[in-house]
Amino acid sequence: MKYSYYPGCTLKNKAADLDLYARKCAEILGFELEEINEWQCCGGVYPLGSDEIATKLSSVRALNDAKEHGQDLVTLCSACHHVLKRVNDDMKNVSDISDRANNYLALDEPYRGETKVLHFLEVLRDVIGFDELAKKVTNPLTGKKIGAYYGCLVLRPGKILEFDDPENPKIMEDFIRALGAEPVVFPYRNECCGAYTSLKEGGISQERTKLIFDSSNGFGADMLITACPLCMYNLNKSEADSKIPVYYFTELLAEALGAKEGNS
Amino acid sequence: MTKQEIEKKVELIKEISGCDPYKCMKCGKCSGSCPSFNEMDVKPHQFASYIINGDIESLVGSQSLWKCLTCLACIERCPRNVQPGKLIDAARQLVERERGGDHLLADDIPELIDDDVPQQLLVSAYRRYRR
Amino acid sequence: MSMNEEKTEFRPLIVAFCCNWCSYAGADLAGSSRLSYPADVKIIRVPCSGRVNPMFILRAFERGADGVIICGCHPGDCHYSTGNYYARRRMTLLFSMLDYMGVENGRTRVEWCSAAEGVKFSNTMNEFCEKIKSLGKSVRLGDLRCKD
Amino acid sequence: MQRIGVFVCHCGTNIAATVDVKKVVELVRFEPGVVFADDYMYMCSEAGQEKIGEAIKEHGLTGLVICSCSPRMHEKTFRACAEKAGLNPYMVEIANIREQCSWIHKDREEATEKAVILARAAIAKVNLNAPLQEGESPVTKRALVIGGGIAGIQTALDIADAGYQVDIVEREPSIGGRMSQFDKTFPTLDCASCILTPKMVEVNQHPNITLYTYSEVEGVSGYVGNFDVQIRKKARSVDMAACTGCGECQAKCPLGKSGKIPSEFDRGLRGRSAIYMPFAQAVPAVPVIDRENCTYFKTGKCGICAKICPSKAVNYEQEDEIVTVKYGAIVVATGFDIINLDKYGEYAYNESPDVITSIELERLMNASGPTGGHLERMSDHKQPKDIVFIQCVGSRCDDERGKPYCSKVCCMYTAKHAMLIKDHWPDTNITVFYIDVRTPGKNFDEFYRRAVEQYHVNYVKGQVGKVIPQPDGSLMVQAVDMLDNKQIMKKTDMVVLAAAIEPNKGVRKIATMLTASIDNNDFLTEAHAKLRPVESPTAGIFLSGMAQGPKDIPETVSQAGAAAVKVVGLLAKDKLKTNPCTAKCDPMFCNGCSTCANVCPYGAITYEDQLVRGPGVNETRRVAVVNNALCQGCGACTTSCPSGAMDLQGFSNRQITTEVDSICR
Repeated sequence: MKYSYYPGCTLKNKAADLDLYARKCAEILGFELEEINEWQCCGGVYPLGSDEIATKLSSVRALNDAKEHGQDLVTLCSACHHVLKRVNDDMKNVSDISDRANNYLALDEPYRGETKVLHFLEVLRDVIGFDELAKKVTNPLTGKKIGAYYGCLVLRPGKILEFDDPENPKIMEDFIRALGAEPVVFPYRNECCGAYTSLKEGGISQERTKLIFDSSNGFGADMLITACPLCMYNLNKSEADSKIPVYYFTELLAEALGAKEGNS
Repeated sequence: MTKQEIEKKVELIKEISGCDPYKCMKCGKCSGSCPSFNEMDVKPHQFASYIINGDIESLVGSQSLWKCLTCLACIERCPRNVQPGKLIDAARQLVERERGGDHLLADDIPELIDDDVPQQLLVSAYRRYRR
Repeated sequence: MSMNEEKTEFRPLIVAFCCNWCSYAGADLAGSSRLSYPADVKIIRVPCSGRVNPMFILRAFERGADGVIICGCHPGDCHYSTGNYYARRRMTLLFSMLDYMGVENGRTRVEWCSAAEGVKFSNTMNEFCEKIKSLGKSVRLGDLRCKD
Repeated sequence: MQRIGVFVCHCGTNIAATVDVKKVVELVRFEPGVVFADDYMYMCSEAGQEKIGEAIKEHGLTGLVICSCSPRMHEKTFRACAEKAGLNPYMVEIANIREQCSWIHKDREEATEKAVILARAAIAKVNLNAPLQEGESPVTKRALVIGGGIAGIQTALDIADAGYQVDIVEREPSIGGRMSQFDKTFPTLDCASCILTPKMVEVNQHPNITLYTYSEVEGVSGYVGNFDVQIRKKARSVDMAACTGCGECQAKCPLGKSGKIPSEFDRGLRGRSAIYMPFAQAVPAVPVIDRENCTYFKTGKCGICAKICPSKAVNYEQEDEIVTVKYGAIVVATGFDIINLDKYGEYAYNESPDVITSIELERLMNASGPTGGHLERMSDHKQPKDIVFIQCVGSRCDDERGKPYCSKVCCMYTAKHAMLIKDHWPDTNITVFYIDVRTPGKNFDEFYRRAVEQYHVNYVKGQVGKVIPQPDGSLMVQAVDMLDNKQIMKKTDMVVLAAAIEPNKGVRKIATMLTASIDNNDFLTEAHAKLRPVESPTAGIFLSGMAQGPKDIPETVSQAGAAAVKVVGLLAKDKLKTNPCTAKCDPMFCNGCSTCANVCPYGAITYEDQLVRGPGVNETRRVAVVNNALCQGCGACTTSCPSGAMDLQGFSNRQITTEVDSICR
């Protein structure tokens, strides 16, 4: 199975781990991530304004590239996943945006949201299956109590992303279970980490991440996993007493699949 | 602002957001959900009223524009589909389109970052704070 | 017809067949809720959408109608159990034949509307009128039986 | 040629404000057949009707066109008026110039023009009307009530007391419905079972009432006065006649103590046995075996209940039985449930056992409930010291998670719950998060104020954003106080959700069987929202209780009585007048192809050999014959008839065609 792959800017840089482990694991699990040509940054945030076009074009190009290859498009970063899925929804269902974007891009064949966008976790759940994944685990993470920190972008808006129940998700918990560890459900797993405000005002994210750590730690988690480089950054910068280690979910996946050795 | 200017801006906010402030039943679920509530001067449940009453000046001058985390919790939970997060984002865009975006200057950035800052944070902040 | 026809706005002639139980009641509810739609729509009450004989629709297009809409109960909710299913199948065939004859598909429509859906009724009629306005005047069907 | 009188109603200003009534009169006066035209302030008033009567006599009118409100409103009135003056009632046509003209248009010229066109169409139609005679059909003097909650019980009792036979079909093993789950009722705080149980017993003992519990309506055919209903009596696996209701079997069922089967009656707060009565006061006091969970039915082993039953009533071989019963009228009293809260993850209902719904709270406060009436947290069985109530969970929503309507009863029952808790455990701290407090009703607002003034219940205006379970077992409620403009983080022990009510799941299927109309929310539609609130538009179908819309117990009981009176009014008649607008076959054109009989939903068409005589025809052949008593006048046959032999009286091909012509003139 071959997928078009959109790594996004952060995964080429600060979140190189997220990317590297994902590729390795994909190989073990029997699918290939084919990086699309000359992808451009998705912008990190989906422009909420319904009249915004220019800021959506880079995503459309990536989506169209996948369409031309006849492949589903896989992403890893929460933000890329969020932006790509929402732009794809616009292209499919909002004729005004779709028409204007197509007019501007003048593609050989207009793009109308044909590509299916999948988060890496969705590939694990819906294509591979967590039961199958569990069978491939050679180094089960037995005894580890792991909290899944979803954040906002990967879940909301639930209607468009269709990733999981935005108020009570379980995909990452099932993932943790498949790796042989014990998931710790905590109520702040879908609460915001402070997002981009940490650039100018660290206070908000300090407050938010403290709540997240207090809650996850309080419910007995030894560590958190995330899919979002920005969440990772904000959580790592936290000065909370209750702080516990945070990993990209792919790193733990690689560990469980025995693919971690030999890297950094 | 003249009456016409206000009306024009009200229309623009409705257009940019694609939301209907009249659908708001003032239940407060947005404010009950908002992680940035305490930072905001105009609270999420008030956004719709400010637009309906044409108090655009206060809204676009409000700190709330820059305090919204765009976590989409209010959008997800709003029982009336008013989506306050979209309304405040529309107000923010209105300001940025007019002023060209001066809430984050490129010159300020080196001061603000450390070695670990992911690109995602920079592009997101840039998108949020500037046109 | 007015003398300066080109200056006046095109006012389509639209015939709506409404079943007595659901859609006619829906139209009444639209009325009592004061939900307006263009006066171009004239409603004919029939007991059931299954009562609408294709001849009625042909007749309307023969006499200058620009659009015909048939409204019935939602599938499964027909007062007579099955009338709307017959109507749906019959109209699918008729509309495709009408299209062939030059009465475009947009000019004919079947819509389900319950007695509680005043809003839907009014919205449907507004949309349908807009559609017919955008299509302009319809061709007039001729009755060949009257020709040599 | 008809002699037609046209009467244009002003309806006060309802019509006259937008339609130039005088102009309509002037413009229709010279239509073919019209010999008289006039207008009047209120045509439906006694004076208006007299005016019509006089005109009929004075001008020898043979047909009437009334330009007024919808025929669904006053067609009956004007037909009666015509009949009184000696005119066949079916010579009346209504032009709907109110609901379909004056009320929806603003431009006076445009509305007047349309009113004239509608009047012309009606005039053209009346020109082709023919006098029709109503037939008669007999009435089966027995009523069916679907649903055995308080609505169904009250309806059945009222019908039975009037001297008519009535059957109740109830899906559950016992009648009693939702009300039997409640602890107390507002606004008088009567104990629910104290006022309900006697009624349940009365139903059981009433000579005119037959109970079909653990039964479902399977099929309905026929029409008003003559319904044939198939009822599936699900196998109880217990012989009703032999069982004494001693309860030994449930006590000994090995699954009873396991807690593996959640009790529906206790909303899953405790388990029940596989052979069970839902609750102690069940009527009938005969258990059923839940075959899906019973070990005997799953594995063939166990069989303890049969062994220990002192009266040998347990019968594993019993099978479902289908009975067909004739009824004259049917009442739908299928009741309600609360919405599923799976989609409301932010309230942690599925995560925390201490977040409960109000029905669960009723069970927790009920002396016969899982805790014996002692209020405790399901997680640690401690008594909560602080309780938060969240209103409007899923009510008044414009999204797919909730319902667009107000559930109507939550404000009152929450005040009730708060007061009862405060009354038992005065040091409990209670906070109610509300959007609006809605308490219209006799002694209702006083009741709510008592909760605030006497019991010091803390009402906070603002919806809760999230319920956050805490590691220490408490719950953090994140909400807003909109009047204080502050976000609140409130630590509490228990959260009670006022989940939106919705019609019972099975109602859509039943409505379809009855051809009774149903709205977008699956509430049954009434024939007229104001004037016929307990009748379905489908003749012979009546509505009682929550199936029609959200309402409290006093309202339900009133509506149940109203529905019963309507049923009794119907059953009291020996014969019903039938709709004369039936199909009619012209043997001249009929070739007996059977197409019409195949589409007729009522089996009203049969075939017989008839001598057909006409120009160039003189033969005996097979032709269609319509049974007027069975025909309901849908017209399906007319449209399917390939030769045009079948026509519908009152809505004939020529009549509808002439309406089309006159609209397209």
